[in-house]
Amino acid sequence: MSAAPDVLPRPRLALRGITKAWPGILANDRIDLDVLPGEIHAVLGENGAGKSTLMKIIYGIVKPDAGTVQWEGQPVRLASPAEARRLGLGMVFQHFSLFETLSVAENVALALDAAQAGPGLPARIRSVSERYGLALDPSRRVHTMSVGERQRVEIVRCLLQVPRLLILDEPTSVLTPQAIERLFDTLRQLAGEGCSILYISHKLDEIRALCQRATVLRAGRVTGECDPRRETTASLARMMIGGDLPHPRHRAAAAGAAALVVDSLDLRADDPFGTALRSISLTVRAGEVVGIAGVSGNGQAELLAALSGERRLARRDAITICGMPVGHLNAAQRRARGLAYVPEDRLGRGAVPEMSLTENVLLTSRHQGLVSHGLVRAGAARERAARTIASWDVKASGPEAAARSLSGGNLQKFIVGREIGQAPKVLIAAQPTWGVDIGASAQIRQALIDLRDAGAAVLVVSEELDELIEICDRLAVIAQGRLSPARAVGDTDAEEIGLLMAGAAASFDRGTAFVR
Amino acid sequence: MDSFAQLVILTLAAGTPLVFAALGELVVEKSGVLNLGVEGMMLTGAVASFIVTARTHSPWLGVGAGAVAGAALSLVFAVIALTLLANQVATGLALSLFGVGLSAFVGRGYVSVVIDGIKPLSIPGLSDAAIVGRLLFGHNPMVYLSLALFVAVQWFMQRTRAGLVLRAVGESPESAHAIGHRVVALRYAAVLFGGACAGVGGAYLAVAYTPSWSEGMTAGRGWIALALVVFATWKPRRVLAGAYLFGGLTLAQFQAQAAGVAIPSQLLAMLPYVATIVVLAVISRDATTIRLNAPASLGKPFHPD
Amino acid sequence: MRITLEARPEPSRAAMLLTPLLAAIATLVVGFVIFEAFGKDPVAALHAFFVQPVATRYGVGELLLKAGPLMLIATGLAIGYRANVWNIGAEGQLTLGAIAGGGLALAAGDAVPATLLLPAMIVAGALSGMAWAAIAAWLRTRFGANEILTSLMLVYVANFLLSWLVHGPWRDPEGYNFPQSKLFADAALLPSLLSGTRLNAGFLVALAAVATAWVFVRRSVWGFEMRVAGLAPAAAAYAGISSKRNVWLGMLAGGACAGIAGVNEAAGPIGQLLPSMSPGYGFAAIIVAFVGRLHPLGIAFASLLMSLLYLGGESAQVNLALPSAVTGLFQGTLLFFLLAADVLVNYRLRVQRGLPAAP
Amino acid sequence: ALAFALPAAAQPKEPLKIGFVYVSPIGDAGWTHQHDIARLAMEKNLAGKVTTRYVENVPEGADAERVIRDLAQSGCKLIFTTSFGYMNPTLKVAREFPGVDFEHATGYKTAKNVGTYNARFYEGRYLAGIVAGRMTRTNVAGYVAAFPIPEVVMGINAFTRGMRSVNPKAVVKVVWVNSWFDPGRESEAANTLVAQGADVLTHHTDSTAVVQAAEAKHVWAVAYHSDMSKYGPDAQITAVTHVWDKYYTRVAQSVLDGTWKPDHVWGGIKDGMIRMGPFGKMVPQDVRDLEKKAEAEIAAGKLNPFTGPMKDNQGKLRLSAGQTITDEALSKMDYYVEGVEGTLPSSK
Ligand SMILES: Nc1ncnc2c1ncn2[C@@H]1O[C@H](COP(=O)(O)OP(=O)(O)OP(=O)(O)O)[C@@H](O)[C@H]1O
Ligand SMILES: Nc1ncnc2c1ncn2[C@@H]1O[C@H](COP(=O)(O)OP(=O)(O)OP(=O)(O)O)[C@@H](O)[C@H]1O
Ligand SMILES: [Mg+2]
Ligand SMILES: [Mg+2]
Repeated sequence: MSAAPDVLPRPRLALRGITKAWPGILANDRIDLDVLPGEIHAVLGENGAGKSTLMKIIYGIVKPDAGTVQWEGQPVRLASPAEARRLGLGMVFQHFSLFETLSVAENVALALDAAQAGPGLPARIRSVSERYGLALDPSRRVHTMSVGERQRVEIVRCLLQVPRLLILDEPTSVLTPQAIERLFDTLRQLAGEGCSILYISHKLDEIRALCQRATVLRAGRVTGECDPRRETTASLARMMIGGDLPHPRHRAAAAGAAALVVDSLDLRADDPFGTALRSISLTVRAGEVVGIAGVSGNGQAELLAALSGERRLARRDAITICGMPVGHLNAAQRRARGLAYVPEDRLGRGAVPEMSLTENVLLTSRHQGLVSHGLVRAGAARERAARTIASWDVKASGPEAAARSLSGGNLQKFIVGREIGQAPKVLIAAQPTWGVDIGASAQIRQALIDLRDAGAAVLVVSEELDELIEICDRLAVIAQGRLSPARAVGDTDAEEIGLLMAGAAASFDRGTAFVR
Repeated sequence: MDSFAQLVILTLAAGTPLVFAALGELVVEKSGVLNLGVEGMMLTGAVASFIVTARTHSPWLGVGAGAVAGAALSLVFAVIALTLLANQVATGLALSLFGVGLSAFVGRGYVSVVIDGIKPLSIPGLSDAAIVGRLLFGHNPMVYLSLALFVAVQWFMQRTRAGLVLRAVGESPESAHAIGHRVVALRYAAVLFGGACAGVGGAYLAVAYTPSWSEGMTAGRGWIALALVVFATWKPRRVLAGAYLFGGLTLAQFQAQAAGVAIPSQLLAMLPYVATIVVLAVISRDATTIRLNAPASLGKPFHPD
Repeated sequence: MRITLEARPEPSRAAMLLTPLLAAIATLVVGFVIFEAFGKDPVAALHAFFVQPVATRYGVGELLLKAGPLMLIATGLAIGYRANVWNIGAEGQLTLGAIAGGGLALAAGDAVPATLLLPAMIVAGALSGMAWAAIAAWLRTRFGANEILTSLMLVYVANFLLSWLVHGPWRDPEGYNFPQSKLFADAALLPSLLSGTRLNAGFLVALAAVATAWVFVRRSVWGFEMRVAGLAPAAAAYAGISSKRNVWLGMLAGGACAGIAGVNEAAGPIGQLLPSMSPGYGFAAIIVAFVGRLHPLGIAFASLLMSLLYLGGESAQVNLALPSAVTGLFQGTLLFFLLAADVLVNYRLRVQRGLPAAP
Repeated sequence: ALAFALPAAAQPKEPLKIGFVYVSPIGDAGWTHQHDIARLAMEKNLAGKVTTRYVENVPEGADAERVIRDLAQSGCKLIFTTSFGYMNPTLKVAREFPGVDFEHATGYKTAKNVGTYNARFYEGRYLAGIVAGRMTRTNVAGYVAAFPIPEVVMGINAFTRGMRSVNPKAVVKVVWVNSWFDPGRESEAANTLVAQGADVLTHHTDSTAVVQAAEAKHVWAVAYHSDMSKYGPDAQITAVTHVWDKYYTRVAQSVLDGTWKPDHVWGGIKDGMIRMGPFGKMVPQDVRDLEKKAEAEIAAGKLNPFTGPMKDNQGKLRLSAGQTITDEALSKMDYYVEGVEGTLPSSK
C-alpha cells in the first residue's frame, strides 16, 4: 500500500497552521504537515526547534493555540492521549513516561485499553519483545532498569498497540547498532503493513537509511521538505542549521602519567536487579580519551556511581586520582581532587531544573572560589555562568534563566562547559551527546578532544559506538559487570565491539583485564 | 479466656475509627496527594452523622451523611490544592482548622441530644457462644464495615485496573498524563473517597462508639490516622495492624493502671506513641519496601500543560 | 471559551505582592456575607476582627507577642522544609525547650542574676529542643524512619512528660498540689520591650532568627545545598551534598527555634510551668511557614497575619458575641484564599477561545 | 430560683456587663457547659439589669491574660474566670483594673477585687458513694479520672469513703485518661474497668462516654457534672451535678447593689451548689432513704465525709478518730484513702 506517484493518496494525518507558544517562546509557528499512509516520515531540527512539541500536539498531550488536525480526512480534536490512541496513534517518548516502581507488564498495561490489557499480557510482551530483539522480562520493575532498557519498554509498549500512526521521538539514542538494525526492520515491516511512522532523530544517516520523506523545522517553523534518501548528511545538516558543520580535529594522543586508576573494583549492587561490578580495573592517563562501550544496564550506572563518589567505597585505594586514593571520599571531596563529571541525565541530576544557571554553576563549583566564609559569592558565580554561556554559545536568556527553560542540547552544552570550565585533571562523561543535535554534538566532542590535548584524562561512557570511535584513543567494553581490556581504537572495529557489547563475549579473563 | 475475647473486641473497637480514616488517607496519598485535613473531615463527618441520626432516627442514614459530609469538605481541599495548585500541606492544615470550626458551629444545637446509636451485634446463640462466637460475632457492625473497607481497598489497589492507574498517578503524574490518564480527575476521586472515609470514621465515633455529639470529640484521632499511613508504609494491611496496635496499647496501659501498676499514668500513656516510633524504626530498615510503596509525587502539585 | 492556567516562565514578583491583597479583598467580601448572615453589622464585625485588636499600643504589643513564637518556629521549620525535611513536631520541641529553660529557672531561684540566667535558659531551651528533634533526625538517618511520624508522635510524648513533671516532681509545694510550678523569680523573666504591653525581649530573638535565616537561606552555601536537596535529590547526590547533614541541619534548626520559643513563653507571658505551654504554636507555625512561602520575610508577615487572626477571633467574641466556631470558619476561609491566590505567582490566567470541535 | 427579688429603686441604669472566660468550648457537655447554663439562667433572673459576654476555648497560658484584660477593657465590671489555670492571669489583670470585680473558680489566691468560688463536690461524691456501695454486687467500682489534681483526688476519696461507709468490702479502681475530654478514651477506660470487675462506674471527665459505656455494658453509673440519665437510663443510679446559677445570680446582684466583697466561697450541698441527680428507677427505696438521710446530715453540718479515723491506702493514719479534715488539708489532698487501689502517681 505504498504511495503511487500519480494518484496522491489522502493523507492519514494532516496538520494545518499548528501554532503553540510556550511562555516566552514560539515553539510551533503555523506548521503544516502531511503524513501519508505507510510512509516513514522524518522530522528534523536542532535542539529546541519544536519537534517534540509538535509530536505532543499530535498525540493529544499538548493543546495547540491555533490550527487544525485532520485524521483520515476528518477534522478531529485530540483532547487527550486516550483519544489519540483510540484513533490508532502510538508514541514512544523522548523523555520516558514510565512508572519506576511498577513492573514492565504494569507499565505496558497502563498504556493499553482495558480490553487489551488482559491476563495474557505478559506472554504477549515476551513474544513481541523477542520478535524485535528487545528482550524484556515483564515482571521486572522499571526502577531496576537502565536507560536503554527503559527505552525498550517504551518501544514495546507501542508495538503492542498495533498503531496506524507511530510516533518515535529519538528512539535509538541508546540502542546498539545491531538493535537499531532490527528496529529498522520492524519499522519497515510496520510501514509495509500500512502503518505511518513519524520519526525523530538527530542521527542523520539513520534518517537517510530509513525515511522516505523529511520535514525540517527551524525555530518552530517548517523550513523545508526533502527526500532524505537523495540527500547527504552534510546537505541535511545544512538545511537544519543553515550552515556547515565543523569537522572535529583529532591529533594523535600523547598520553602521560596515569591520572585515574581503578584497581580490581568489586561492588555489590544496591538493587536486587542492579548489576554487580566484578574486579574492574582500568587506567586512564593524562592526555588520552578512553571510552567504555556497552549496552546500558551492564554495570555502567554502578561504575559511574563508584567513580563519581555518589557511592562511596569501603576500600580507599580501589580508585586513585593522580596517585591519591579516593575510594572513601564523597563526590564533593573527589571534585576537590580534580575530578569533574558529566552525568547522563542532565535534568534533575546534572542540573537542578528549577534553579538558575548561576545556581547550577554553584552546584559543582561551590568549593572553587565561589564560597568564602560559608557565604556564596553570587557575583562570581554569575560571572562564571555568563562566561560559560558565552563561550559555549548556549541559547538562554541569561545567567538567571532556569535550567529547565533550556532545550536539551543547550543544557547539555552548559553542563559540559561548566565541568570543563573547572579545568579538571580527570573528566568523566556519560552519554555526553545523548539527544543532542548534530551541531552541539560536534561542539561537545571537539571540547572533549581539546581537553585531552590540554593534558587531562578523559573517560567517556557511551552507547554510541560511532561517537566513541570518533573521539577515543582506547576503548573497553562493559558487559554484565565486567570490563574488557582497553584496546587502541585503531586495532578494533565497530563490528567486533558491537558483538562484545551485545554480550557475545561476556566473560573476560580477569588476568588480562588490566592493560597498560 | 473470656477476658481475652473482651480485650480483642475492645481493641478492634478502639482501632476502628483509625482504620476508616487511615485507609481513606492511604488511597489519597497513593494518588500523590497529601491531605492533612483528616481531623477536620472526621469531625465534620461526626457532626453530620449525628444530626441526621437525631433527625431521622436511622444511624445508618447518619453514617451515609457522615460520608457525604466528609467528602464535601474534602472537595474544598481538592479545588484549592488540585485545581488552584496551592500548597497541599498548608491547605490540609487550614482544612482542619475550618472543619473544627464548621462542625462546632453546625453542632451547636445538638450537644445534649440523645440518639439511639449502632449497637454491637448480638445474634442469639452466636454472639454469646463461647469465645469463638464472641470473637466472630460480638463486634459492632461498623467494625465489620471497616474490615470490609480494608478488603475492598486492598483488592482495589492490587487487583483492579483503576487501582493500578491510581498507583501510577501517585508515582508520576507527568507520565500518567502523557499516556492519557486523567490525573486531576482521578486525584479528585481519591480525595473525595478519602474525605468520605474520614467522615465515616467520625461517624463511627458519633453514632456507634460513644453515641453523642460534642465539639472536638475526635480528640486528635485524625492526626494519629495520618501518622498511621506513614507507619504502614502505604500498605493497607499495615494500616490495620497499626490501628490495632495503637488501640491495643492504649487499652493495655489502662489495664495496667486498673491493675494498680505503680508507674505514673503520664508515663504509661506515652506507651502507644513510643511503641509506634520503635516499630516504625524497625520496619524502616527495609528501605526498598518503602521506596516501592511510597508515592513518589506525594504532595507535589501537578498541572497538565 | 475557557479559562486555563498557564505557567509563567518565572514567578511573578508583582503577583507575589498582589496576591495577599487579592486574598484580603476576597476575605472581606466573604466576611461581609458571613457576618450579614449572622445578623451582625459586617463593617463593625470586620472592624472588630482586623482593626480593634491593634488599635492601641497594648494591642500592637499583644500582636507582636503572639507573632513572636509563630515567627521563630516557622523560620526554623522552613529551613528543613526547603530540604524536604518534614519536622512537624515543633510543638513537642517547644515543650522540651520550656521544660529545660523552666527547669533551669526553678533550680536557680533568686540565686543567679538575669544577665546570666536568661541567656543560660535560652541556650538550654535551644539545646533541649534540638535534642528532641535529634531523636527524629537520628531515627531518620540511622534507620530511615519517616520524620513526619516520629516527630509527631514525640509531641504527645513531650506533653505527657511535661504533665508528669508539673503534676509530680516540679509541682509548686505551696500551690495546693495544683499542677503548676512555682512562679519564676524576676531574674528568670524576660525584660519588657514596650512599656504598657506584655511584649518582651523574646521578640528580638525571633527577629534575630529571621535575619539569621535570611542570611542562611539566601547567602550561605549550606542553605544553598539544602535547597538543592529539596528540589532535586539526585542532583544533590551528584554534587556530593550530604543528605544526612541536611536532615540534621533541618531538624536541629527547627528544634532549636521551637525550643527557644518554649523558653520565651515560659519566661515571658506565663512566668511558670503549666501542663500546657503552648496553644498549638508548633502546628500553627507550619501553616505560617507555607503561607510565608518558606521565605524568612514572608514568614515574618505571615506570622503577624496569623497572630492578628487569633486576636481578631477573640475580639469578635468579646465585642460581637460571635461564637469561636464562626471565627474558626472565618480564619479557615482567609487561609484558603491566601493559598489559592498564590496560584497567580507561578501561573497566569489565560482565556482561550475554543478550537474547532470534532464533528 | 428567683430568691432575690428586684430592688425597689428603679432609675434606668446601664445594665451591668459581665464577662465569662471558658477553658473549653461550650459544646463540650461538661464543666464549661454547666457554667454556661448558669450564665444564661443568671441573665434571665436579672433580665434587663445585666448583659453577659463570654470567650470560650481560652487556653490556660499566655492567652488567658489578654482575654481577661480585653473583657475588662470592653467595660465588663464583673468577670468570672472559670478554670484553675486562670488564677495568676486573673490576679495580674485585677491589679490593673481596681474598678472591676473578679471571681475565679477553684483557685486559692484572692485579692482586693478577686474572690474565689468553688463547690464541695466531694460531698456529692460521698453521697453517690453510699448509693454505689449499696448497689454494687462485685464490690468493685471503677473511676475514670482526668488529671491527678486535688479536686479530682478528693472526689475519688470521698466516693470511696461513701461506698465503704455502707459496704466495707468495697474497693475503687482508678484509671487516669490524662485528658479532660476525649469520649473515645473515656469509654475505653470505662470498658477496661468493667473488664476488671467493676460494676459501678463514675468519672471525673467532661463527656458522657462513661455513662454510655455503663449502659452498654449493663453496669451502674454515677454521672458527674450533669444529669446524664438520658444517656444511661438503665445505668445511672444517681448523679453529682454542678449548679452555679444561684451563685452567679447572687454575685451579680451584690455587684449591682454595691455590696460585693472578695470572698473565698466553698459552697456545698447546703448552699445548693451541688445537686444530687435523680435516682435511677433501679435504686430501691431503702437506699434512697439512706442517701437522703446522709444528705440532710451533710446539709446540717453534722456529717463530714472526711472524719477520722481515716487511713490512706498505704496504711498511714491521716485523721485520728473524731477529727475532721481542715479545708486547707482537703484542698491539698494528694493521697488515696483506704479502699482505693493503686498508688497516686504524685503522692509524696
Ligand atoms: N512544557 C514546556 N514549557 C515551556 N517551554 C517548553 C515546554 N516544552 C518545550 N518548551 C520549549 O519549547 C521549545 C521547543 O521544544 P521541543 O521540546 O519541542 O524541542 P525539540 O525540537 O524536541 O528539541 P530536542 O531536539 O532537544 O528534543 C524549546 O525552546 C523548549 O524549551
Ligand atoms: N549523632 C549525631 N549527632 C549530631 N550530629 C551528627 C550526628 N551524626 C552526624 N551528624 C552531623 O551530620 C553530618 C553527617 O554528614 P554525612 O552525611 O557526611 O555523614 P556520613 O559521614 O555520611 O555518615 P556515615 O559515615 O554513616 O556515612 C556530620 O557533619 C555531623 O556533623
Ligand atoms: Mg524533543
Ligand atoms: Mg532531544
